[in-house]
Amino acid sequence: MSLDKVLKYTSASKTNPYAFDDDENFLKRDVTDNISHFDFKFAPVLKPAEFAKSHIDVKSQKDSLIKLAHGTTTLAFKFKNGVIVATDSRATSGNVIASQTVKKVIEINPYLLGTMAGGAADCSYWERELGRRCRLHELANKERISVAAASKLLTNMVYSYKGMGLSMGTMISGWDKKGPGLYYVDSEGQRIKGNLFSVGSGSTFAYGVLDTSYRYDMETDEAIELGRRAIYHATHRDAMSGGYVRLYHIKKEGWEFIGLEDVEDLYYKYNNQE
Amino acid sequence: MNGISSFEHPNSTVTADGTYKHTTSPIVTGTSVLALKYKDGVMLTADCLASYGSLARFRNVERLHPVGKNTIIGASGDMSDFQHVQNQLNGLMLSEHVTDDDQVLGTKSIYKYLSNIMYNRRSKVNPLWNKFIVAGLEDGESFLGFVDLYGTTYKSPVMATGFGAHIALPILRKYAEARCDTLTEEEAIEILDNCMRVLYYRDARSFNKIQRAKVTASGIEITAPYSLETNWDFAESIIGYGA
Amino acid sequence: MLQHKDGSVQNHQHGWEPYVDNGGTSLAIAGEDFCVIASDTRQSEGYSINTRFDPKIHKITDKIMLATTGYSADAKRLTEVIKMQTERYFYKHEKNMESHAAAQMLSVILYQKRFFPYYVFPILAGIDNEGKGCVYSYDPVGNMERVTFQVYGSASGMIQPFLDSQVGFKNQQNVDKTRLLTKEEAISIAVDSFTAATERDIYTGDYLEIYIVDANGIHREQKPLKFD
Amino acid sequence: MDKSILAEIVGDSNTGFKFDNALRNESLTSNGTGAPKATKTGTTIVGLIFKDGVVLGADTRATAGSIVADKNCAKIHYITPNIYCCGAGTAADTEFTTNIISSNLALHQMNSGREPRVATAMTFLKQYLFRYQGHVSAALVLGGVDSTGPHLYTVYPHGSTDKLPFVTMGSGSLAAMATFESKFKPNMERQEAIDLVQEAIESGIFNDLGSGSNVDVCVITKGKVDYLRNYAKPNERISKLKSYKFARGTTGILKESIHKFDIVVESDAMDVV
Amino acid sequence: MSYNGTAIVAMTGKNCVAIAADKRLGQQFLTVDMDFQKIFPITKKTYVGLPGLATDVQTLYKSNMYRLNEQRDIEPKAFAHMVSSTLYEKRFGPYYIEPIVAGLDKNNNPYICGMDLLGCMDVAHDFIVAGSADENLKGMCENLWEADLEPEDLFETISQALLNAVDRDALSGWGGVVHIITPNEVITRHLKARMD
Amino acid sequence: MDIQLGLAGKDFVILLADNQITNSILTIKHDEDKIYKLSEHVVMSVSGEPGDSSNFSEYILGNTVLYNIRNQHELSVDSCAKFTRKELANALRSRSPYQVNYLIGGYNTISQKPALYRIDYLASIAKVEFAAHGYASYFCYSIFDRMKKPDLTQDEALDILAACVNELTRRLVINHSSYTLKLVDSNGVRVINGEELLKRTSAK
Repeated sequence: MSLDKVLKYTSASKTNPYAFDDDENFLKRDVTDNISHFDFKFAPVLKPAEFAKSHIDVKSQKDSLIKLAHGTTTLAFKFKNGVIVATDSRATSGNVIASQTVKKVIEINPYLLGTMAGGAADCSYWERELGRRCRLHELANKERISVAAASKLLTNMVYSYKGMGLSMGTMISGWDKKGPGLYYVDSEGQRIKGNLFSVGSGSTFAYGVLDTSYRYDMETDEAIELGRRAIYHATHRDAMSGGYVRLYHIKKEGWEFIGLEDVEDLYYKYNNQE
Repeated sequence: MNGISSFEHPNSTVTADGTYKHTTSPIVTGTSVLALKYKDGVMLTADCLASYGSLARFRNVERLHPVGKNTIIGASGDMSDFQHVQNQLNGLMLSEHVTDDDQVLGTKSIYKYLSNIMYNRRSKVNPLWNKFIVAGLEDGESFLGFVDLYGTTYKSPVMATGFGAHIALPILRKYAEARCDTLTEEEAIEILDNCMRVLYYRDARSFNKIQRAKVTASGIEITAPYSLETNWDFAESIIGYGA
Repeated sequence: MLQHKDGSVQNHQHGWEPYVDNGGTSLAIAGEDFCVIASDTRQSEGYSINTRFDPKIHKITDKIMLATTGYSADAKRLTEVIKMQTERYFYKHEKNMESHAAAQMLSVILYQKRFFPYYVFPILAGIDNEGKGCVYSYDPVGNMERVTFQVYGSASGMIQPFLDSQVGFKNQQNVDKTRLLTKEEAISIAVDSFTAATERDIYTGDYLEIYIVDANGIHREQKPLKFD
Repeated sequence: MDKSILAEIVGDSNTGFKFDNALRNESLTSNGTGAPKATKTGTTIVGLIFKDGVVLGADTRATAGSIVADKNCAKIHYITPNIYCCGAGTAADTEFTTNIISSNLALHQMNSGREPRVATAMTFLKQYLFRYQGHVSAALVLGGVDSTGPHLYTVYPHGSTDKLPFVTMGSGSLAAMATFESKFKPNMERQEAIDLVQEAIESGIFNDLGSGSNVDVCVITKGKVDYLRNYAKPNERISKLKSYKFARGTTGILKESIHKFDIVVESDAMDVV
Repeated sequence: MSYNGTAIVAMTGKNCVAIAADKRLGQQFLTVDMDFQKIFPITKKTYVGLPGLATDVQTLYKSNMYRLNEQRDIEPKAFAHMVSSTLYEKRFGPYYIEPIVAGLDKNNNPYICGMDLLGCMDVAHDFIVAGSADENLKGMCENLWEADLEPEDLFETISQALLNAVDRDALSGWGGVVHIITPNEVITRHLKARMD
Repeated sequence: MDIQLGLAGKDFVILLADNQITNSILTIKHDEDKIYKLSEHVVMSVSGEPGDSSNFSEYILGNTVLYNIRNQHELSVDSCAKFTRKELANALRSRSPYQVNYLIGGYNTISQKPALYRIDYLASIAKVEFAAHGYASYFCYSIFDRMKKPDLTQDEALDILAACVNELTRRLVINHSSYTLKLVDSNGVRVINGEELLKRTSAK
């Protein structure tokens, strides 16, 4: 064995016991220190996107090894007194109800809300990151970020991962200088401004109820009841939605949490009324 | 996104879903390695064959490899990958020697090192196609650890790789696992020889030229290759397939 | 197979799968001021038992345990990463990481491997900074939720509805649904969950490890399950 | 082989398998609706020849995927009074295949007036299985004692057979074979043979996840069969720590109807075997 | 199993048996009907539950029933064997059904029997489960079931097993129905359940 | 993208179907009637594979009419539905299964009750209060659930259908310009002008 070989081995193994490790940086890095440092591990293959997509199922569509929690009905609409945001609380993985108590509204700051549809981890991770950036914006500019800018930040973040299999359909809503704001943002990189959106597997059912009764000049009580009804009817027909209806009302003073209601109770309440 | 291009590898072919075809099947392979703990330490055994498909290609291969003063690695699976690992380990031990700081790498450290090599290679989707048993004695305590091409690890008083995991392990579990503290060397040898005999009867890739190794307080001892007595008398009473 | 080196035979269409499932089941139940974490110790691959004793619950700090299931090598690496980070935190701040911080960190660690995930279903459990029992459950890429009970692994489908019934008091009239279990109840339910799951799930068995985390520290018990 | 005997084995064309759902199921599968999993035996089954006859053994676990479908099923099937057969593979196939062959042998016995030979049963089985080219997934250990002495065969799903002094089959066959290869010897005593079979089955039960629960043993000697169901129970369940009985009224009821019977004493209810 | 979604369970008690099912008819994740019959009476004291593909539920139920022209009640055991043979006949083009037979025989002894889709019978002394929620049901029953439950206790046990099992399965639920068969009467109860 | 809706009210049943026949990106016809009248009190709407739907429907139609002629007696809606299911189930097991979805509605003159059956291409049948097939079901079931009530009147039923059509126009990718509606009650089958329904939607 030649000397340079010996030396080579020495340098490789002495400094680091994880000598063949692409993970080594990951181990060295202090994640508590540096959350903003995006350094995602890709599968070390030629087409990491294909690898990720073939191994990970986010929509109960394929028999992949790794099934992520997903499935949802979420909605948000503007009306004369602000924005109503409502979600269900079920997470499904495959046919299994993984959780009945998911909080699908992310409180980005007191004036901004994000909703979760699609891959739960994708939404919560990126919206948490959005919260951090919104805070930074506030510190840098001495004023709150607008809904438009916040939603644009999120779009830009996820758009850079387009094609990698992220799954996110979210509504960023809030109140800024211009009044109530509502944007739909998804993992394809779309960002749409609008008055009324519903996202998720149960969204068509929610749309059915919403479109039938929605008026911009509703009273607050009416609007809240409409949001509640729309989610409730979606949970009733869509197997991937269920659990609790979670309701928020966004006003000039910021968002207000209206409540959490079990759809089982709602079913028996509504059906006994008739 | 820069992750995509940085992993290109000159000799690889790529499959439909984007995974590389590195060693997607082993070429020259060794079959079972068996190991158990006994009263005085640990004992391993393996045969001396490296097969090339169904061809008994190399019949004088040593698959029990000493590392340092009180550790032995037994390897099954792809032999070239094993030789690569041997090389790595030799390098590691050499660097330890060169450092000359009176520290000696013990069995557990070597096991951890090997486990990390295996897991990290699987994480590159370019596995070393082996199953290893790391055996040794450290601070008077005997040690047996397993690691495979997935980086899966476990410790157990008895273990076996390859075909032995199906045929020898039941015997080891029944006759050695519960009483490895009291097992004498003679008993240990008898159990392992019996297992190797059964494997020779039933594993088509096995060979009746085996080695046995032990690690005790007095160090490593690896026997010269030897053969077991076998009995094929019953074959004479069999006529046809019963048809 | 032999002709593989010159590339002429294509018998491995899908390449090599870098994942295996090593089976087993883990659960955690949070109580008022304690947490019960239990797991079987079988490690298997296919129809073979690798070993009857490979613990899946790991101590992270004096108050937090990590229970895992799925791919054992990933689980062990994940545990190492978390331990390393919590220790680093300890030396930096001269105090142990609190459970909610560790929980959020675990979520981030998992998500950093979003495109090449750890095939692990982790449960982080212990006592929070107020001394209350806490359980955090995750999917493999870091979706996190704080719950009062969770089970993951090969027998999760069997045990989860049982916990819903006995810990969550679901679908029962005339009971106090907010009642929290006593320590003894929680332990019996955990044990019964596993003896029942062992009957029906082939990947769960051998030994049951139970950890009880409370103000007095971490207490461990071990019971035999069935070996078949 | 004589045509009429073949017909006797597999029945005439009106009574065989029906394939009319096959096309539909194929299209369902392509739509993503897979079939439910059939119960498999997983299984360790063994047999050996001893001084006076044959001992057969089996575990009692049936699985559907990774779930135990039946904890105490019987895998040693009756063929004729002097022949029994252990089955591994798809549970329904082992059950019905042995049943059909048992019936055919009964007919054969009536036709020929002689006690069926084990070789005849083996031939019936292999010809039946060969016809279905392995699609009837039954792997069998056939043992019995006839006028020519004890015989032991294995029959593979494709219809090939083997005749040996000791055999094992199923997912636990290697574990069981390890026991046989290290401890079998010719002309064992009865108890010795039973003990060895028990050890082989337990080897499968404890080392192969497809096998489990209890040990069934069947000892066939000249003119006598001892079917020792649950000969050993090495896996008794630990008793529950708590009772999970619910108080009455726990479950919410929306509506109830009660259908009361006029109590009639049935005199000629069907007798079923 | 998973196309339409279903959960059926049968349990034995002291001189009684119970059989329970959910009420959903779905098209994968869309719920189409919440009053779909999955349990059918065969005789006074024998019921059959047909979990599986809805079209096969309806086809199989009919094709079996037409054969019962014997002018007397069939015993549950004989009936189970008949169903089993019917299924095995279609070994190579099976019905996607895993039937459960539950009943009291002529001596009022409980009899329950499950089958796989090929007709392999599983006669149990405790409980039988099938459907898209079968794993959940197995776990529930394995813990909840105990020997010699009185009809009213059996009702609570089987109902709780069913309700909690379907609450973890996206594809079954939307109500439940329980039949408790005793020597003198059959009690049928529709359960209050989650409707999401 | 076929649309098929059905509603059973207090003493009547209404079926609604679109009028469009398409081939790839092309619309071949705008005014096709997809609701067959099986007898004086039974109607059946169909969607599915183009050739299959007309062939199999005509087979059903022919047989029910033949029954009516032979027996001088109408086949009831319940019998029609079960007959259709059986034929579809049998066809499913043949070499050429039909890919068709049905709604069969009618008024049973003996029991004096309306009935609505939903049969899908796998031949699963369910007797329901309201039904939809295809993509429309994802939008309309919640509207049915929301607006249904016991003893629905004809006017209320038309309001519900108007809401459904409104929603489909707003949200479904394909826009249908016209619809066929057929109402069955004790007086027999009556065609409701589709324009009338569209007027209701615009009035809202």
